[in-house]
Amino acid sequence: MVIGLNHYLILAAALFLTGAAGVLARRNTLIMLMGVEIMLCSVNIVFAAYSRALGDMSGHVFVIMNFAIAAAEAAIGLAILVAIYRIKRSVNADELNSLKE
Amino acid sequence: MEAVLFYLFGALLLGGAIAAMTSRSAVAAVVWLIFAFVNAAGIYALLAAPVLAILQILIYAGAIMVLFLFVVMMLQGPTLKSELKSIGDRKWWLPVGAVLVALLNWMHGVSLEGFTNDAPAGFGEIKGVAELLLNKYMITFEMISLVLLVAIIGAVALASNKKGMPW
Amino acid sequence: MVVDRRDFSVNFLIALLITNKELASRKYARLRVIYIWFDAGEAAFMAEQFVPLLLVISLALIFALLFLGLSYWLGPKKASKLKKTVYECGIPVRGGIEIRFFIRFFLVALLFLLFDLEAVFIYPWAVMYQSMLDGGRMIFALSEMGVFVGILVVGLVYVWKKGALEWQ
Amino acid sequence: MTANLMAILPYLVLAGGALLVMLVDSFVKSMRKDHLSNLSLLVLLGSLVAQQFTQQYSSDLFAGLLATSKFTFYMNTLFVAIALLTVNYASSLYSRSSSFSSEFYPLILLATLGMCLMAAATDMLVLFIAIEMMSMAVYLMVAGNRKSIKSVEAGFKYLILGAFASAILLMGMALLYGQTGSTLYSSFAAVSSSGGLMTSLAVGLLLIGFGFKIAMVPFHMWTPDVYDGAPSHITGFMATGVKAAAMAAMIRIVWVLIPQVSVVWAPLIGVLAVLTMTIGNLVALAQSNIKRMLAWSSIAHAGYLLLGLMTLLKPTSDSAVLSVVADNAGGALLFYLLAYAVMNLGAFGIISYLAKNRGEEADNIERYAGLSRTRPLVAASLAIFMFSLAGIPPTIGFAGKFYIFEGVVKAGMIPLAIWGVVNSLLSAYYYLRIIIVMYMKDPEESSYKGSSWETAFATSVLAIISVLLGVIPAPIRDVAVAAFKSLGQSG
Repeated sequence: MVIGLNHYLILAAALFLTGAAGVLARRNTLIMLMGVEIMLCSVNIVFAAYSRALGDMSGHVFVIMNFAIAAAEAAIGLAILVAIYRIKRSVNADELNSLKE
Repeated sequence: MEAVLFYLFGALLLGGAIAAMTSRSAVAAVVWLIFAFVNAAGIYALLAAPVLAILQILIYAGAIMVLFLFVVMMLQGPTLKSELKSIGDRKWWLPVGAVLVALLNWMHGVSLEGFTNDAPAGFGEIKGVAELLLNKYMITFEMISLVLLVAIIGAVALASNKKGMPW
Repeated sequence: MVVDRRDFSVNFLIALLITNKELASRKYARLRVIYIWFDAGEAAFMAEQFVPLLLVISLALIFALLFLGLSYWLGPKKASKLKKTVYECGIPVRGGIEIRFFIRFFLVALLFLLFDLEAVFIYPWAVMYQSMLDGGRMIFALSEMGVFVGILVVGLVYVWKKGALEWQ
Repeated sequence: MTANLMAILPYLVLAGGALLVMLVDSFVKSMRKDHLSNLSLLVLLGSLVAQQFTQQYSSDLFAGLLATSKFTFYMNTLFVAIALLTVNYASSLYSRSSSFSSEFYPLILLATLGMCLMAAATDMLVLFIAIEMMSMAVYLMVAGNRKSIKSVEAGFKYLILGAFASAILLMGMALLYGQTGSTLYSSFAAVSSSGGLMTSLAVGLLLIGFGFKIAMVPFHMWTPDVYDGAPSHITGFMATGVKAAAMAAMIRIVWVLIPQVSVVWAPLIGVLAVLTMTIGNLVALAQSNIKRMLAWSSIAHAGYLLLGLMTLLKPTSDSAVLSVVADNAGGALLFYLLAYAVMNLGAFGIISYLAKNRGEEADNIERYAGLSRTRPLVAASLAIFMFSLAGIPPTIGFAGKFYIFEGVVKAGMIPLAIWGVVNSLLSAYYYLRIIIVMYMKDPEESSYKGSSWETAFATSVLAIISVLLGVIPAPIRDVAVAAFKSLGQSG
């Protein structure tokens, strides 16, 4: 029972799909944002795993940058959600329909 | 030992993520996600990346998810009424399932062997990250502060309570 | 079976329980099995410095679950209508369970998150600073961090002057 | 180090300018907010001037993380010009509107910086941070009118799908990093000739990620809603700037990975190009909202761009003769980005000009009735832009399409070229409908009337440019070819 690169890649792929499914299928905008966070987390695992396999640390730098970007993205997303809520009193994606014809 | 830890952390991480994505209540989703991200830190530790493990807990579990929890509490009750009946669109589960099946199929032929190399000495330590970040990737180091600046402007633009705004 | 003293993680576990001499005796054969099991993947296992941490966490978890389970199992359970209500300082509960925060808290939390990230990037710089000084690159090190912090200071000034930090 | 800093002077001007605008906004209290827009215009002009002076420093910078060349010079000039026009539109819009948002100015400067860095990046990490810098600023600009539910909703929609696309793009980058062991583009060449399944997957994910940004079918779902919800001047910025930046980054990355892309993905790109232009044009036929119509038309134009990209992939299999074809195809692609920017910015400028104040957009096509009588100059400009978008000579749109289709024919893909031309004819119907409404119908009480001369002036200049470059496109086209050539031989 030795753990190698492909184990991590498969874990990351499953995680990525979980996050993607959440973004696509859920109607709760907050959970959709969380889905994006899961996807980014899975990418980070891929970077870390390759970094370990290659013995090269630039993957780690990439991951740290991703942390910052994920945080900034979450911050902006939540700020926009709060702005929506102030007008509409709802964060349900089905009720965000002012753009339909 | 490593295998045990990998399967433990991996299962908890994946389980936490799935639980978060399928829970009806947003509060529960946040708590599950915090749980999942703590386990992701364990995965980083297994990958000989202690710095990432610490930062994962510090940033994701500590800051981002707390902000999420904050907004969840601020914006709504535990559950959306429309999601009581079924969580989400059924039609999306199909393509995701198809990709999953393709992945499993591909996994079938994949060799599951260990890492062929040992990590070099000093791998994953803060010193190495700092070396790269401040020398080779110097320009991205400055760029990221501009990205944070954009987010700060956004926070002020969207969330500050300018005069005349109720609540 | 010889106990490898170099292995910190295993010794940590054993030191909690017994001495090496005892381990060698037949009486503790079962512990040896645990030891061998720990040893199996050790060659490829890079992060052994985390094992003590893991042990502490799992001990905490086991004890917490143990006592929770015990109190659930042993404690008397008599449900009544009053008991099922939410406890709110003894006053009858009013309104829903959603808690509404004032928007100011959100803005502060948002800004905290963003400025918190700054610290993440300052930390590697602090680690590198001494070796950069030794390499005669002080100006470089200082200007690099100066620009980084300077940009975010402009952000802080902006936030401040825009009145986002005012609490009225 | 000094040479490095000198070479990125235009970028430094933009970054410093954004900080300066923020400081001025913090400390200078003034009733009229013109000073911010004037300062932003000054910063953008400064960046343009700095471009001119730093061409001599063309090289790889910062250990290969950035590369400036004629290509970045061309693209940066385009981005900065787009930003200049957008600031112009915004300042006249804000000066007559009650609610004013000063956050727009630093955001557009930072978004422009992100675009410029996207074109200059030769490293995946730099590219990703640049994309995020641009995208986040644009999300916020779209949601900028926070009292209008449409604007905020569009902002969220764009954010969630943009973040989704970024995650996919990032996954592609991670896999590519794993295959090459480096984040530098220059290391891709080694793997791209011998790449296996994993590299193909990585490239596919990258294409999906970029496909979202340029609104490629089937990743176009967000486009109509977001373009409709955003304030018009920002829609113009998105439609032209974001698309051009994503295309520039895509050209750069694809150009290094050509063997890999062309073997596995080129046929698929061809199919997607056809689908993109056809669906875009067909749905645009049915729109009664001009912003939604232009959104679908922008999807169709993404299809033409993909067609150009496709020709780029085809001919590199052998000799030098074919590489000339590639240069011309690449030049055509860059020229098309410029042409698209000119005509689309003009059209959105006029929509923004006709809006009474923020939040109330001039988007109903019926209410353009009789514009030729109330505002003859504006109506004439809009007519020129519509002719140009439809690709009718002698306009810049025609020249752009001509070069693209010429490349397609030369690469031996004649059915694709024919299909492109058929699509252009199809699109003429909905573009010309607006001209008919403007010129054939009488003005009504509800018809739009604009009021600011700055925007009218800027759009007339754009109209003149689009005719002028339509008549003599060759000089600019040569510049575009030279710019493309400066990317060097593909791996």
